[in-house]
Amino acid sequence: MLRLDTLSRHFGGLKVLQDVNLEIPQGGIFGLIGPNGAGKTTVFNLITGLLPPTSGRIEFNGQNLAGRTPHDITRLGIARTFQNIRLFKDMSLLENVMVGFHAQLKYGSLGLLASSGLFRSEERRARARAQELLSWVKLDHKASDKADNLSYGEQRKLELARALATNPKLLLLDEPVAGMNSSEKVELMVEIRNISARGYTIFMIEHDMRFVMGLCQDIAVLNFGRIIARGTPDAIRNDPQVIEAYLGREEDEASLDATGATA
Amino acid sequence: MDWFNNFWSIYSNLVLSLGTNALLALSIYLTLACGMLSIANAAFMGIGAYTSALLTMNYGAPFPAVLAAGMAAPALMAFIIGKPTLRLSGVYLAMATLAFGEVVRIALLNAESITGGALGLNGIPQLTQWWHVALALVLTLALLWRLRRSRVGRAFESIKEDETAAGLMGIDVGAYKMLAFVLGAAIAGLAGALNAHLTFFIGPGEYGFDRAVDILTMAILGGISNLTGPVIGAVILTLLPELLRAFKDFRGVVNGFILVLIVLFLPKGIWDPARFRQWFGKRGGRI
Amino acid sequence: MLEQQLVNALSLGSVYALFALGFTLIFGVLGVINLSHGAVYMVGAYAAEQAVAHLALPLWGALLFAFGFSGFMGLLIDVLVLRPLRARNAPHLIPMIATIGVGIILTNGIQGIFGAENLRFPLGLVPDTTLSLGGLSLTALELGIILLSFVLMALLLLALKKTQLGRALRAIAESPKAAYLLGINVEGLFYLTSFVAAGLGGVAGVLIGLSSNALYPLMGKSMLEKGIAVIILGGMGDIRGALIGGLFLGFAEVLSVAYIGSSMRDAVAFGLLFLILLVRPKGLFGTLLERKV
Amino acid sequence: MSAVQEVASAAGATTRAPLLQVSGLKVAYGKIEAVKGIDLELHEGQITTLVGANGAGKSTTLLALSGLVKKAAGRVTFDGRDLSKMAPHKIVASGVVQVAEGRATLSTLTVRENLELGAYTRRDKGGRAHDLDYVFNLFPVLKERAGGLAGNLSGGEQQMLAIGRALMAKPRVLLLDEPSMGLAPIIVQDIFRTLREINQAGLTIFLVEQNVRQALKIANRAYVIETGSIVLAGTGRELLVNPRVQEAYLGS
Amino acid sequence: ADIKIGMAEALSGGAAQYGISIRNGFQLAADEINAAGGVNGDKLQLVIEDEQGKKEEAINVFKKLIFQDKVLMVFGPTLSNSAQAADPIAQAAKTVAFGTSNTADGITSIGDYIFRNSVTEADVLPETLRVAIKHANIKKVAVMYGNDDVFTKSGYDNFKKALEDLKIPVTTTETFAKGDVDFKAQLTKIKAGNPDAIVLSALLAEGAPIMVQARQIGLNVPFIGGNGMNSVKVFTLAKGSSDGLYVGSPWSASNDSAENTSFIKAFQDKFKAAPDQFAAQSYDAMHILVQALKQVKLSGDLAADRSALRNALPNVKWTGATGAFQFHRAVDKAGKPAGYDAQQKAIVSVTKGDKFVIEK
Ligand SMILES: Nc1ncnc2c1ncn2[C@@H]1O[C@H](COP(=O)(O)OP(=O)(O)OP(=O)(O)O)[C@@H](O)[C@H]1O
Ligand SMILES: Nc1ncnc2c1ncn2[C@@H]1O[C@H](COP(=O)(O)OP(=O)(O)OP(=O)(O)O)[C@@H](O)[C@H]1O
Ligand SMILES: [Mg+2]
Ligand SMILES: [Mg+2]
Repeated sequence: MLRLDTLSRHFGGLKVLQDVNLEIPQGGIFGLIGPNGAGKTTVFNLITGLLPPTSGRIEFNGQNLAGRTPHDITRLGIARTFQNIRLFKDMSLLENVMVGFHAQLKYGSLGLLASSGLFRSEERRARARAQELLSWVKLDHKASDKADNLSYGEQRKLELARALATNPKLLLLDEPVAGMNSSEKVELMVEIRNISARGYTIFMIEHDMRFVMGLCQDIAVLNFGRIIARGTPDAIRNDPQVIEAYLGREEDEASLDATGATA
Repeated sequence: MDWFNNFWSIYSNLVLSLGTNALLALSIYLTLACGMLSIANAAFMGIGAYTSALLTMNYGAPFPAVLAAGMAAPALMAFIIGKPTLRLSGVYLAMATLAFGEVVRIALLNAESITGGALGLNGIPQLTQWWHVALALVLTLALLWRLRRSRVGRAFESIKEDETAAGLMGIDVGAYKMLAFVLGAAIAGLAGALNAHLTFFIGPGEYGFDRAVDILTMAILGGISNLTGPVIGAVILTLLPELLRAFKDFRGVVNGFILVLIVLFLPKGIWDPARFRQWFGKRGGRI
Repeated sequence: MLEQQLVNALSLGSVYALFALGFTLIFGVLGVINLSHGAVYMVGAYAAEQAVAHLALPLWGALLFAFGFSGFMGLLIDVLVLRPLRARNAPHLIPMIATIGVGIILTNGIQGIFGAENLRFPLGLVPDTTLSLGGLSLTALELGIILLSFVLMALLLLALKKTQLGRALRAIAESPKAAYLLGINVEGLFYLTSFVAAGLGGVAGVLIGLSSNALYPLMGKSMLEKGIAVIILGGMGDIRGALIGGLFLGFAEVLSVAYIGSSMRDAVAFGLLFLILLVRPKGLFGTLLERKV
Repeated sequence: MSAVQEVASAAGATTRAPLLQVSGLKVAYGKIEAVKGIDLELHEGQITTLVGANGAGKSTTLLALSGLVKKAAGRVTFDGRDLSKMAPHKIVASGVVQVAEGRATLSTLTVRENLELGAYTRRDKGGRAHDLDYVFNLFPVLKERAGGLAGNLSGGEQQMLAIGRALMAKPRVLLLDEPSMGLAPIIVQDIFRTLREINQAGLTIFLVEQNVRQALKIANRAYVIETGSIVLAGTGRELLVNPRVQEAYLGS
Repeated sequence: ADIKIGMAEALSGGAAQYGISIRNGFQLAADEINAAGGVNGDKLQLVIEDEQGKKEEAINVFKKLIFQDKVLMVFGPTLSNSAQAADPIAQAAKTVAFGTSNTADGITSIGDYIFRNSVTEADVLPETLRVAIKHANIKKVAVMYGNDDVFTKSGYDNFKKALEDLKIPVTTTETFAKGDVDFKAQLTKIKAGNPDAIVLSALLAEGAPIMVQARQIGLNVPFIGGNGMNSVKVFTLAKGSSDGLYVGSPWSASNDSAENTSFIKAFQDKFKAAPDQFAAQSYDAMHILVQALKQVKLSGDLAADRSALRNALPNVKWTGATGAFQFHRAVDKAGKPAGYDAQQKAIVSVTKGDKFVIEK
């Protein structure tokens, strides 16, 4: 579905991504992990057109994404959430989600002046769908609150609902459970499984190993801008390179007189 | 009816200025609603005013056509400069549009053979009737009201809040910004055309920095969270100097004080529904 | 003639830079486009004129007096107008509108007290010597303005870059909340900035008033317009930008008078400004740091 | 473990007066009461943690301690002094320093400048240089990027910077709002280890965490907050095995 | 009964400097006339309104004065631009609008109720130039004017025409804008052209510094100024550099006619400041009005009184602070008779040692 082909991105002298090759098949949940600063978010920025790659190409369902604008790419069926939440803070939860329906409303920019029948029915439909999405993430009771007044974790859920509203085929999640506690994570895990079961392909970045390993069939590890491992959760968990660079050693855990909360 | 005739003969101009000023405030509201601090509206007003006045004076064109041209010319201009300009954000956009306004003003000053330079255009026929202004205002309000409640309005608002995120919602950010800019220019041009045919005279000095700031002040002071705000702001800013005539030499000082006090005590603008709800709804804990 | 025009440009550019320094400082730290800066500049000039007339102060005394008086005025504006708006979390254009109101009060107040007529500083407050060097002429005052704007810029720049206070100001500029958490006395530094910025405005008022010989209530108005252009051109809130922007505008104006025609002067200057913004959307020195996604 | 701590963890609370005490704290955002009259105690040299669901009011509590949101009611005393009405910068100067949620790093300043600003309230130059080395040792990546703009750091790097910067203030009490958020597991381990280290060196820590298991594990004392009220308190270990906590926060 | 006279001048804003001066002239004259018993036993009552130098305000104020205050006639507004906007209101209401400071072309072509006693530079400049040329031996000149202001721009238009008529070559024409403080660029360029004089259409705020800066760069040629420079304030503002400025105008501070001397003294006593041309013109305008009023039998029917006044005004002949005055008829765009302009003789004077010295 998505193919990154020898993708590189440099910032000045900083080589953030180097020759990344990655293929994500349709369906399922795919994970990308790696140390802080490895370049994971940058991968998402390249896919969604926010940054142009220094070299290499990105293909989505056979189409080259080079030179496309972010809104174009969204319309092709890619949606994302942000690591440092970017909601429309002064808008209500409902409006936030309704913005996501933008491209699906069938009345034109100026045509809306003329006909009111189509306008009304389309708006009504969008509103109902938005309510539904909010109830998926259990925020429907706050639908008319301002997004800014949500706590951190609630904001993450709203962002997820908003992304779903664009009707994506591929959903990119940048650390969806950061700032949630374990039981909330479990809840969201169920939710994401449901979403995936509805036919969305999911590609997520996450540092919470319990979450990633619990959800993803397939995980890639990025380190210093290069893919250093790829495989099933079990394979990744036991990859010495990944342990060295990312997971940390068991002894470290032991020295914390604990049994690894994150693993 | 007598008192009305009397009232009208004294205040007709003032009332009609309320209308044209409200149009101007709405024109900048449109760009502000999209997160753009564009203050080219004074210049667009000028382009509309000159275009229409010249058409009337030199070609005797029919008034509706004149008004249409007064909207089209600035809209076209906005379209041309919009592409490169709208990439700018915040105060930089403000400055670029201000610079554009200066260039327009100086062009009007220098194109003496057409515009009369600093002496302006005199003897413009007074064609604007009260119902022209009223109709223009009502139509503009209806248009903007409809836009607000639609996907276009939501697109504007989301762009204002976060352009990047808006783009990733499938919104063509550039196109919508352009739409707001061009539409704003057309409304400002309409106000200019109506005003030109009301006051017999137009000159380049009217469309400079002061006017740009005035327009912005009307919108912000009134409040830009909805359509009522700019209209109220325009009404207050236009009426205030008249109401304060009694203060004679200290009129300006009092006027300034009132401005500051309004801003201090109503920091979201005069028309702030959230505050109204707070006042009239149940009162919760203090902040 | 070219050499003389270059000297003229340097001098005019320094005038703009001098005005813009305080203006950009207050934007840089408080994030407010202070549209009363032109009025504060005017008030500084009037205050010094009165002080000179009544107390027979020498030039340096007049400058200090203007600095103190305008600074105090700026402090007052901050305490009475800007601080309450900060406390209420007013949206960012609101303080700007408030400063428009303050500007109206100040200009009309001064007109009410001193009338609308032109005033001037007494002859002899500055030595009216004209230095001439190989056919180039420059007055002592102009030289003073040039030197002062460079020195002030360097001092401010040094203070902001190298001192803990400067870092604190930059921290506030970016995020008052983070600054609070670092133990920075944010309100205190806001006051300090307002004081210094307005004080610099007052000093500019005196020096420019001395060189133009005409003080009147609206003298700050066109300077304010130029000032806005200068600080945006330089990059909002950037101290170097104020100088470079000022010089740029000075050179653009003088050279367009010299080679294109004075009636096109402002069109050329603003047209160039427009073009530069298209190429460098954050001004010449604006930090092009994009918000991370 | 220090002697003091042993006593503390054994008894759940010391007999000594708490270093920082919160009583009856209420905070409201407009009509919404986010914190509804809570009592907390932080004891010298201990790690105290506050856990709770999203939106429970944890961050609000911390902001109130630092004086960044207005308290509707309640008292905060620190080492005998009343912080309730103190200005935020005075609170920092008195030794209560916070690492805020969402990494309030100053992106237009360099990494080094950020760290130097951490020491803003301090006057001892030599100590500052020493602490800078200490922070660079703790987080070597910061040393590598010292001259670069903080805004260009990755999320995790910024979190390290935020903690490092707070340490530069030489705090007596460190308030941390979800320090492990968005960090790689290896770094999370590092951070928790670091927290224990600096705690063992005598620093009192108040930790707000979503990573409940880890937090309870290293905490001497813990509180659970739900919709603005404290519903449980006890030692870290007690809460770790509390069935209610296990069900609600540990997802087991 | 009192006779209500409306006065709409710019008392605040950018033109306040002139508006206030004008108001003072009116007040002085009205006070004198009232003290002397008024007009045919009726006192003059001034209704003073601030029009801020803005055209919309001028319209509002005119309407208020004419329809609400029901004044007999209106003086003002200050700026020509405002007059272009407001005078049609007066014309339509068949009420006299009498400008004392509107110099732009075409104002009196608005209609037959529009009067002014402000001399347009078209009338005085040829004389000024002639005298200056004779006295200072001028062969070629440079021109400098403010191009964004109606006063200075229309002054320039007249200078230009006069220079063409006199066949004086112009080395260069330079402009500046309101609020400029530094004119060295233009002056340097002018200096390079080596003119024998500089023709300057400026107001004092810019005109005075222009003179000072010209001297600073060693440009010591005479200046030939328009109305805007005709003020003793030039001796303060351009102190030390004010010599050699030729101005031509019906009014001169140094004109020692009895009328002018008593005007200057009375003004000085009342306002503690020296009058300028704006004050002299408004002072005279009030007297001109009174001459006409003396011929009118006020009936109490406002419309009739207004048109009676209109019919009486053109015949007034008066000698005041600005010398001998009479109206002459202006024509509108189509060439048909319209309002009335001033017809006066210019006095040309030159500054020397902080004084205007009359040259003839
Ligand atoms: N716009 C930019 N300019 C300069 N450097 C950048 C920019 N964006 C990212 N970087 C650098 O690229 C590297 C990778 O950043 P990225 O945000 O992709 O990391 P990440 O893998 O998402 O890390 P984390 O897990 O901490 O979020 C970092 O070192 C960062 O400093
Ligand atoms: N500025 C604000 N205005 C209005 N309500 C707010 C504001 N900030 C927070 N709230 C509300 O107050 C409550 C507590 O928020 P707080 O941020 O303290 O929660 P939290 O426990 O830190 O949650 P999280 O774990 O998600 O960060 C939430 O319901 C939130 O919606
Ligand atoms: Mg990331
Ligand atoms: Mg929180």
